[in-house]
Amino acid sequence: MSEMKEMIVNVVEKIFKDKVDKEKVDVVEEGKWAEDVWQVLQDNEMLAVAVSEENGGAGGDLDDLLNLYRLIGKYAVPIPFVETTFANVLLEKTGLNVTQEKATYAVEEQLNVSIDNGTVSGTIVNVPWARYVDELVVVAAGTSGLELVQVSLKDAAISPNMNLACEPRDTVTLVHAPVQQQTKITNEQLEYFIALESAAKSAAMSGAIDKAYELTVRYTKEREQFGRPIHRFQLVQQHLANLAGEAVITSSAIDNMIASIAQKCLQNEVAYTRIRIEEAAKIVAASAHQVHAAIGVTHEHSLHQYTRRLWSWREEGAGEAYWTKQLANRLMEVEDDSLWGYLTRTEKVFQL
Amino acid sequence: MSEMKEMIVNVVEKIFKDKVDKEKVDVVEEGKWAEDVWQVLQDNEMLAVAVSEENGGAGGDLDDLLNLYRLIGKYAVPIPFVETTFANVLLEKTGLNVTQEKATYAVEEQLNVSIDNGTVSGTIVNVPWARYVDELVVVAAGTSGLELVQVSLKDAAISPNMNLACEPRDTVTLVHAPVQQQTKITNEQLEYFIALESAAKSAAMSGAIDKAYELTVRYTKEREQFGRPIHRFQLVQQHLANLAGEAVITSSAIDNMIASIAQKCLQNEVAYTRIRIEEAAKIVAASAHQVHAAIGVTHEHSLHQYTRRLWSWREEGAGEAYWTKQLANRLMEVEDDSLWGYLTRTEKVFQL
Amino acid sequence: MFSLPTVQFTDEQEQFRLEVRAFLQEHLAKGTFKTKCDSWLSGSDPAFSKLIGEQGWIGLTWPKKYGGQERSTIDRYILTEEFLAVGAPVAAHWFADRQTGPLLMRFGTEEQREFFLPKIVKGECYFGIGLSEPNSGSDLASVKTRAEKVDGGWIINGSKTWTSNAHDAHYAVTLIRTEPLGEKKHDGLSQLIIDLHAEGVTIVPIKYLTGEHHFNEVFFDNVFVPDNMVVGTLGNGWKQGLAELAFERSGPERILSTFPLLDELIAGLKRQGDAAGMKEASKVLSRLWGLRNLSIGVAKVLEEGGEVAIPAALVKSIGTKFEQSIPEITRLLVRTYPRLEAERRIDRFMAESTLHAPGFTIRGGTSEVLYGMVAKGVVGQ
Amino acid sequence: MFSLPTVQFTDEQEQFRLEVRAFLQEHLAKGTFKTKCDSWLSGSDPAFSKLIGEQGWIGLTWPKKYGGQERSTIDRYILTEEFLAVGAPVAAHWFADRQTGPLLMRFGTEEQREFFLPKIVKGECYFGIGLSEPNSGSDLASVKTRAEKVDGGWIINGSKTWTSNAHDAHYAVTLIRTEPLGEKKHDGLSQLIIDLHAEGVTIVPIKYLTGEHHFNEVFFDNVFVPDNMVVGTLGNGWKQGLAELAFERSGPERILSTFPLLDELIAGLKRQGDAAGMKEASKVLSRLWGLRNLSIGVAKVLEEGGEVAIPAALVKSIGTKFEQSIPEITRLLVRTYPRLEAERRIDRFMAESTLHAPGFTIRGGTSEVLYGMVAKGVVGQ
Repeated sequence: MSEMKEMIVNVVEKIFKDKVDKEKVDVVEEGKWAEDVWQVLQDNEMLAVAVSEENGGAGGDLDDLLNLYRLIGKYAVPIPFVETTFANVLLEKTGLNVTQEKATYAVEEQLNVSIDNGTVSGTIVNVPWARYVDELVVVAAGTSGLELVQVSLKDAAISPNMNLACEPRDTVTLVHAPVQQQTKITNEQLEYFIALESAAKSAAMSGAIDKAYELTVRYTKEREQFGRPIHRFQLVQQHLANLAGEAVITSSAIDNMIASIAQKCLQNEVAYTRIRIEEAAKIVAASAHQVHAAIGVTHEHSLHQYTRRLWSWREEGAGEAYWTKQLANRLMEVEDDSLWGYLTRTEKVFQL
Repeated sequence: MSEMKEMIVNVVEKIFKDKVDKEKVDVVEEGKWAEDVWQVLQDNEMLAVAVSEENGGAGGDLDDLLNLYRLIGKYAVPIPFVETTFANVLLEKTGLNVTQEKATYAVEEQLNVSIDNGTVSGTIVNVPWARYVDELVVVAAGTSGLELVQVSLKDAAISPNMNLACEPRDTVTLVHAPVQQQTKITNEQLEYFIALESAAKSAAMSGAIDKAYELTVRYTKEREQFGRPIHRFQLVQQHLANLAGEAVITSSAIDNMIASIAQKCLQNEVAYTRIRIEEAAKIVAASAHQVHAAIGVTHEHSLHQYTRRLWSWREEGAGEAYWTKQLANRLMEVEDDSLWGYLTRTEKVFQL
Repeated sequence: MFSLPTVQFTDEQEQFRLEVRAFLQEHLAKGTFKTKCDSWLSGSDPAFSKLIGEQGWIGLTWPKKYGGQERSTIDRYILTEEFLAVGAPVAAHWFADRQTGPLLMRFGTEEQREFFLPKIVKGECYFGIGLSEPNSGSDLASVKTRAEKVDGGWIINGSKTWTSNAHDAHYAVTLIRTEPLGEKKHDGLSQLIIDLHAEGVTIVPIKYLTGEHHFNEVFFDNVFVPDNMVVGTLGNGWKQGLAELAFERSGPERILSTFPLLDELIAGLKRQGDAAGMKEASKVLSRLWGLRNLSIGVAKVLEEGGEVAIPAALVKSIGTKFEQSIPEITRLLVRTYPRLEAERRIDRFMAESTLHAPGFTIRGGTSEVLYGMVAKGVVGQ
Repeated sequence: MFSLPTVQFTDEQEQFRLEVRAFLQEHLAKGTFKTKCDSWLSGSDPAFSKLIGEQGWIGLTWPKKYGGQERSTIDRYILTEEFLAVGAPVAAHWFADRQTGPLLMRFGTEEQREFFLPKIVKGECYFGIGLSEPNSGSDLASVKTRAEKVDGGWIINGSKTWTSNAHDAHYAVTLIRTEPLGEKKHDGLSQLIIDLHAEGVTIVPIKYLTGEHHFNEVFFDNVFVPDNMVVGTLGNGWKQGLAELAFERSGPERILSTFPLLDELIAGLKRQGDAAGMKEASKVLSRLWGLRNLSIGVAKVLEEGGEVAIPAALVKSIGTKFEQSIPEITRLLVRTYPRLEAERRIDRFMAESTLHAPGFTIRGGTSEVLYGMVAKGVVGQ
């Protein structure tokens, strides 16, 4: 990371350390809105980090944003930061105007949303934070292909729902909702957005993995059993080694994925990362809970704020099933005669 | 087991304990024939345990035989005991005459062996012990369906080969070899024979698992590291618990499978057992070797005589791929509305 | 090696299974209960427990003079399997049926049996288990709760934690220090039955990570327990408690806690005609079958009074890993969106299984403790 | 958390990779060597090592004055990857290149460097490692082999075991007790280079479970070692030895030992058009990618002189499990009949991988030892 990028990450991490603690996450999970967290990010102009300067942003890159998403996972940050910033990425990448409002998005292969005569109709499930935000950026089927559309959620019926981490995942019903802005996109663009969104979730998951690992290391130092700190027991050491391994591998995977995205060459890196992180999420959640034992499954302890996010996020966006299929298709089609040649190729694929 | 059955098992176990040690297995793996082991089994009439009394056998059942096959694995017995006795099961179950000679068999779904005008032609790979035995019982394609055929291996060209455990697995080429005896069999009978053969391999594997487990327990008591017996280390205890678990589950699986076969109801038990035992073989071989560390991968130690058999046998006959496909097909077709109903059903399927 | 018997169900047993199943299906259809994963811990429903009591299905194996049916352990095994397979809410009477009854049968006084057992079988008297204490963790013998002898009984001070369903229960069987801590911490402990509605008892909920209330911390502040509520021999509480463990560790509840999800997975794969997925799922059945043989074998030996501490610990350690694996396998074979309030059963079962899974390998003896126990056992053989 | 750098290969590095690959493919086609799994341990071929030496590919990173190329650690990483991916027989010069050279560069005398390094880079001088002793197991510091000071050198008595390729090697770097055992067993140990053809040295093969000869026990009976064969500081042998370990544990040889089998698996699935199988296999690639990033990141930090003991231990413990998993995954996706002499490559690679796999998590530090090391490291951070 450049110094500039590191500074941004440090500023935001400091904000989260100050503003987001266990109790904050608890009250948001119970249905409150964390205005103070939102406000301080807005005051620090962190909501437009990746928006270009001519659009009033800080002119940062996708990689700044992805590094910030790690912090969302690491502090279980209970506001639609990913959603708002990613909605703006979608808007800006397709030449639309960015929004200053709170926003969310729905980008999937199969959406039952259609656009007709300047209005949008359809029902979308699991829209993050819909009830709290103003704008929705969504991919809709137009009469002659895909369109990226922005609609106001004031024009939508919203039925609240949530994921395992009690994050809002609402059902949004649009009936002839007026389009705010729209533009055609290609199938390749949609695929690219799906990949970016999957990368964003991976980054957030990696942050939650880091935190679960850290909490566990700390616990093994504090907790004693049979007269000695539990990190002295070989079976606990095995858990710690497994956790450290998953943490360092996922963290390095994210670094490498971000580097690939920054170079606009995200051949298979998003796929590898997401698949590996879902596997890591399983191992880390299981090991962290096993070491924490009974105390870790109480609501009072903070561990579950991270493990429940891991269990939720791994099911959101393009995940293992999507990516193994993509990889399998590519492997079937490559003309290299050897796997090694394919793996070490550095050809660039997405050039958007 | 009845007392009679237990007695047979005890007699044979005593023979193997006396006659089959590490050195014996070593020399056979190097290409010798263990005449003394063969002879003592013959003298004790153990080669015809499951042959009916009217055919000159002891009138035992399949379950006696399967329990003896466990011992073949447990002592890495290097003679074609399974092959000869199972060839006779095939002959007797189809109404043919049993053979007094050493024999082997080839029972698979896809065999390139055909029968025509009283002669048999084709090439069969991986025929166990072919070079040492006299008779081959094989499924061949006749002009109007499947036939079970006996040919003399004197009439065959045999090219020696071996599995990972250095057991003979030869290529047998038959060119118009004269049929000794033959009979038509149905597809259902072939399926039943394939299942029985798979069950036989499972039984043998379970014996090798027991031995690998026993060797490991013994080693953890004898071996010291950092000043104490290694069974005192938690990570070794974890290995021991895993090994004990696999050993007891596979042993109990074999008991239950044998009970089902004895009741001529082998609905899914052969499939479940074989799949589970292949999994156990993996876990047991890995854990046993890990505990034994360097000493266990030397030729001098006996552990590999059991682990190499596990790695070899799991690839022989109808294995995981065959049985998961069978189970999946059955699950797709059952009319029970619930899995639990299906699992607890006791309907009998094979009634041969 | 341990050798366990194989069990072939009799026709009567098959019949009993179908009878239980029909009853449960009827009540499921009626809406008396809703299928739930891990229902034996998280599905407390006193009304349902009373219904089960009316069927004679609590204390099934107990003597008739206490209201039991004198049926076999295998019958009880079948009954339990049917409850769990359909995820019935049996948590309220669970511990009284599984642990308290057998304990009283083995160590209790006739007075205790006559007083408690008939109430338990009716599904009207529930028990909590007061074993763990704050900070005791796996070191269960580090008991600090103490009893002081007074005239006619004992005065209890201290606290117990992780007591499942204490808030629904009437009594708790507790392990209490009745003699001062000596050289061996396992000595001087006794089992006392404490009335959870007695003066000085405070029950404080411990919220599960879902926010649900299953566990409690129970505080004792000068609680009087009469002498006739001591179970078995004073000072022998640790050994008496150990004897229960094989029962606690080897039952179908260590294998089937997430079975409703597996059922739903197979149904989904069948609907989708997903042959490759079904092949993967069939491996799970093979594991289930292996564990079930083992668990039933242990039940049979227990009935005959045999020693099965090691295989029971293996059922627990391997079975609970199996239960945990179901949601992880499911999510790789079908797309789910886990949600506790989901309409799709598979989403709801995924949520219940995923959120409850961490506890499986902790409650009733962590896997780590069990490995050590098994290893010591097999090395000593 | 540890933070490791990401490495983007330069165009020159990509070019170098292709150059190495073309060379290896040419010799593979010519029959100079045959692809083999675990070839860095079991593929000793002095003729091939000489060929590699001629290319300038031994001691690639070493100073030119010793015959090296002064290339970067990343270049060496690429070279090693290419060797392993194609299973080239690099075992003969392996330890000299990986361990002895760096050791001498760091601790050796100028005389030692000038004497040994130019021979090593030519592929004509091989080293064994004399670390383990009979019964030492994971307790590597329990060294009994002792050196007695005599005029002009040392007299060595004792034995070393598990010395790979000692029968092909010219020298061994050994860890020897040069001072009597004191309070701390790690003190008083020194590293000495022993000429394996010296009088009093006996090399006895230890047959691998396949019957193959890779390992040896090496006996020293009053072997004279001149003073100038002491490496580094007397009594500092343990610490010097530890410094090598991060190099030894974090390379691609902890990830790619069974790569030829994976390659063959993917090719087989492609031929069969098995989409479901390919989906499974693609997960393996994801794991490989994760490990490779980690391993390259460690190589980069090592080059910069940074501290990477913990991530290096993680590459070893997770990477070797990965290597072991390849045959187990393969057999579930395609039918194989493993045989060392098989004609079908996949059968042969299965045999090699399966039979060698047990050693992966034992050699160079067992997984159990590594877990403890990592845990101590992360708790101390």
